[in-house]
Amino acid sequence: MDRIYLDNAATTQPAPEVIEAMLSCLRKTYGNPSSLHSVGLEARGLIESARRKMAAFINASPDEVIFTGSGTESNNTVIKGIALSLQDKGNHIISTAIEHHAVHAPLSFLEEQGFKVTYLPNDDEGLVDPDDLKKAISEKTILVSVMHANNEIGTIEPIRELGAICRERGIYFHTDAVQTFGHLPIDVQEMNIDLLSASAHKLYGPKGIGLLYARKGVKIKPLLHGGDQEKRRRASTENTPGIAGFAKAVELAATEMEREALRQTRLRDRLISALLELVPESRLNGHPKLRLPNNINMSFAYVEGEAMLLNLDMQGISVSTGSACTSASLEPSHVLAALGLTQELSHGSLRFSLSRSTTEEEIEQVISTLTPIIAQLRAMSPLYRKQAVK
Amino acid sequence: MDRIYLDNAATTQPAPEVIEAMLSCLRKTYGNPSSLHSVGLEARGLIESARRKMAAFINASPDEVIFTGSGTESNNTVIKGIALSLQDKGNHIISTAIEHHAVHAPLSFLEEQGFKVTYLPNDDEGLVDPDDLKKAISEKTILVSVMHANNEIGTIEPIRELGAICRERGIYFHTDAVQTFGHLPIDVQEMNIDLLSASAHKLYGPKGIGLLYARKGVKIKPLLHGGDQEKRRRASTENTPGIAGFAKAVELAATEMEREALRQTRLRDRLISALLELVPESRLNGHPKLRLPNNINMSFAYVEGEAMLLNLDMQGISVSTGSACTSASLEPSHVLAALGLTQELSHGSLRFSLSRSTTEEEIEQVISTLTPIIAQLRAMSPLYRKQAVK
Amino acid sequence: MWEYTDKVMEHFWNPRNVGEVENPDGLGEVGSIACGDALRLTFKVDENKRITEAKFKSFGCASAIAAASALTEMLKGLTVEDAEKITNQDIAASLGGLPKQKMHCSVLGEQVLEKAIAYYRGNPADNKEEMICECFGVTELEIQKALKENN
Ligand SMILES: Cc1ncc(COP(=O)(O)O)c(C=O)c1O
Ligand SMILES: Cc1ncc(COP(=O)(O)O)c(C=O)c1O
Ligand code: FES
Ligand code: FES
Repeated sequence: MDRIYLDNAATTQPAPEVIEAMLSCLRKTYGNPSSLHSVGLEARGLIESARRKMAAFINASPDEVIFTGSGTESNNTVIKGIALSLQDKGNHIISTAIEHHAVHAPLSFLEEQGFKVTYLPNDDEGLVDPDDLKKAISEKTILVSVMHANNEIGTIEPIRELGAICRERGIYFHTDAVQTFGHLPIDVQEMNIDLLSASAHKLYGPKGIGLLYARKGVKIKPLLHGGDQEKRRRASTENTPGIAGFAKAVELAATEMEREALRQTRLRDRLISALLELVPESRLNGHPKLRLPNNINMSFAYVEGEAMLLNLDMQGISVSTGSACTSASLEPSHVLAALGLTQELSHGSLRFSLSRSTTEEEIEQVISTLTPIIAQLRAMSPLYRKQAVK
Repeated sequence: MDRIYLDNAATTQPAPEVIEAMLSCLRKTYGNPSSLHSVGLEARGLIESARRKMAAFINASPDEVIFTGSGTESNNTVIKGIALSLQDKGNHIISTAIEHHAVHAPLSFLEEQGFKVTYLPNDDEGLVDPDDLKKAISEKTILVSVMHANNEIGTIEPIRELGAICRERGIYFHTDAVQTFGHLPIDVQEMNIDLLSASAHKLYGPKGIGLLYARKGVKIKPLLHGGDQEKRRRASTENTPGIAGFAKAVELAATEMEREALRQTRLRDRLISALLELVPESRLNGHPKLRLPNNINMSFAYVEGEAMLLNLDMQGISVSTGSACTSASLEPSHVLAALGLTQELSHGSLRFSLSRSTTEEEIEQVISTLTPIIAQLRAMSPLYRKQAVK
Repeated sequence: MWEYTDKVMEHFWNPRNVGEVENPDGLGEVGSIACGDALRLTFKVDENKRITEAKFKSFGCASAIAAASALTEMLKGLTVEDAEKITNQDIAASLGGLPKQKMHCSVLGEQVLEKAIAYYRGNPADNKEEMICECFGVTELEIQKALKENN
């Protein structure tokens, strides 16, 4: 049996076309894009054509697209770069409780340096309220950063409204679109986005290449200082094979994104309703509708995430969990906590994230494999017994 | 005729074995190394085995090896990370006049923030004097950064002596080894190195992957804040294919480095002596002996670098120049200036950098191609004519 | 992420002695709110004060399950006095070691054993029934102590 890979929110398998594009670049377009000779010019050409593709994909202009080394680097560049360039204007940043660590960690770093951060709350399905943003904005606010969709629970935030509020107040608006880029349509003009982060490996592209969109005129200091690459906004010899792969991934997304969103939504909803029906005391985490097409996050009371994960893995199914036991810090998911889940339910959570290759058969296989695993683990759980006798 | 690529100091063509290793990783080891299931564990295994290889190669322990996104990122991490973690101890950093922009630019950034930087001078062959370092050290010195070998002129600095001075004074010593890693033997213990930067694409590895060696106990704040990767010293989903390619490049280097250094030194010296002999008013820049095996940097009076470069390119030979005309900033090379070269000679400089695939025939081809080009350009040069009638 | 030994995984896949001993002589429960795991141990003792039967229930990760499973195997045939000497390091060692961050899962085993023995000796007050809601599990200090001992 082939492995059923349902951890695509963590990372995807590069598409064959992406690998092909990288291979061709590694073999033929090996020059340094800063070199003046024809080998260098070819590499330069590859990058600029990729940049145009990226720009068109989100309705930006090529000048506004900066290639980085990861989604994390894009987020760090925005958060620290804006803080540094606008510190004379103010020291207040607004974000949310459910951002990825790649936003929270640089924000904590800034807090150590004396910046103030307001973390907007969310409702129990993970939605941020634009009215809360309005209230949080002060004279000193220099940046608002709200993710497009959450990586754990899949909830899609009202970016356009949030962006409009910032635009009106003249405050830069950043969105971490790492989970949506290539999966949901993005139009930076229409959605009032000033800064946006993306990472190729979440859309069947290679790892180690990210994108930062920065609207023309946005003042931002670079994070990597050095050579003149990326118009001095990001030094380092450009990762041409990575860029070639990223561009190919975007090309694929442009043609199949819409179709895939519909298809995966159907599979997603089938998995959710089957598990809710078959497993007593289970619940869906996140919003039922305003949700990434490929994200299912559920909690199963009385069982522990890691135990379910390893049992599924044994049977050839890869998923992830919000359980503390699986994180290096042993802290339970801050996102599930922000939904108001008890520690116990948060410990019993699993995330299934689908891909362009996920099939109906695979979904059925997951349903029939997971149900007995949960029953068996519950039989072993001291919590379940108590609950049962109550 | 095949193209003769002599710009390997800018970047190298990935070795076929490197491409193979990346390909296999892209196809099979696609998991996120932080994932707990077996797809993730496989990726984790790949990274840790690569890390052990890197560590063994420079006589470090695996824990001391951090993967980054580029040589530039490694340098930025060291310079800003040490500054941040030791700012209470002092605000003085020592470096040299001939470092790469990836060292100078973060240093300038720190100078804007109030740090003081001393740039050690060098002799007219590019060598830094350890006595100058001794004199420059003060109570407030927290970091010394001197490159292992210079990327333009190839001069190899006395790292072991410089490191010993720092070790004795209890000051962290960093070396930018981007040009030497995989080309010259490096032993971080014996050479008294606390921190070291390298970049895979300079040794037939892929672009977009770098290495930072940080001796155990060295206090350094991360540049990329986010997830728990690289023991919290560098957040971002790991670039597994890049790491796989880098590891393969190091494996190759370990077997062929010594042999190649001898072979390329022979080719290098042939090219130097032939051009010195055949082209009047030409000179070698940098040290004649303490020099990268693959680096030739020469100035040809009365002609302009870009013109030579384009003529060579036309005839299938890729080289680079220190000429202002070829840099985005139009500033002449700061390295050639630091050797005391006149602007004019600096404008007439070319750099040839050899590789494992460079052949004797290619070198002869360069000699016979370049000589008439220079003659022809000189015939066109107002400076030359003047000189001639004098 | 974790490097589990084969022994850990073997116990995880085939946990021994899952369940509860009827009319137990020893009974203990611990729960660590910090990482959400809970463990219940019951055992039976014969006239020679030898443990004849030990069973566990666990809500926890693979290490927690494996540690509990290994503990129940170790207990069988021991006198209560000997059982008392078992430390979390003994449990971890019997599994061929645990990842550093997971050592506390074996601490749970040591803790639950202490409680079960206390119960056996007539101090059932040590066992509050409402675990999880009342955090009387492994403290940070104990975990740190265990980590130090294991370095
Ligand atoms: C929402 C979100 N932001 C940022 C990141 C970081 O991206 P990368 O690991 O490519 O740096 C991720 C994924 O890891 C993510 O899901
Ligand atoms: C000496 C030196 N340091 C740093 C770098 C920067 O490396 P990268 O372009 O991989 O960031 C280079 C090459 O570009 C170099 O030659
Ligand atoms: S039970 Fe939580 S880490 Fe072991
Ligand atoms: S002569 Fe044109 S830039 Fe120097």
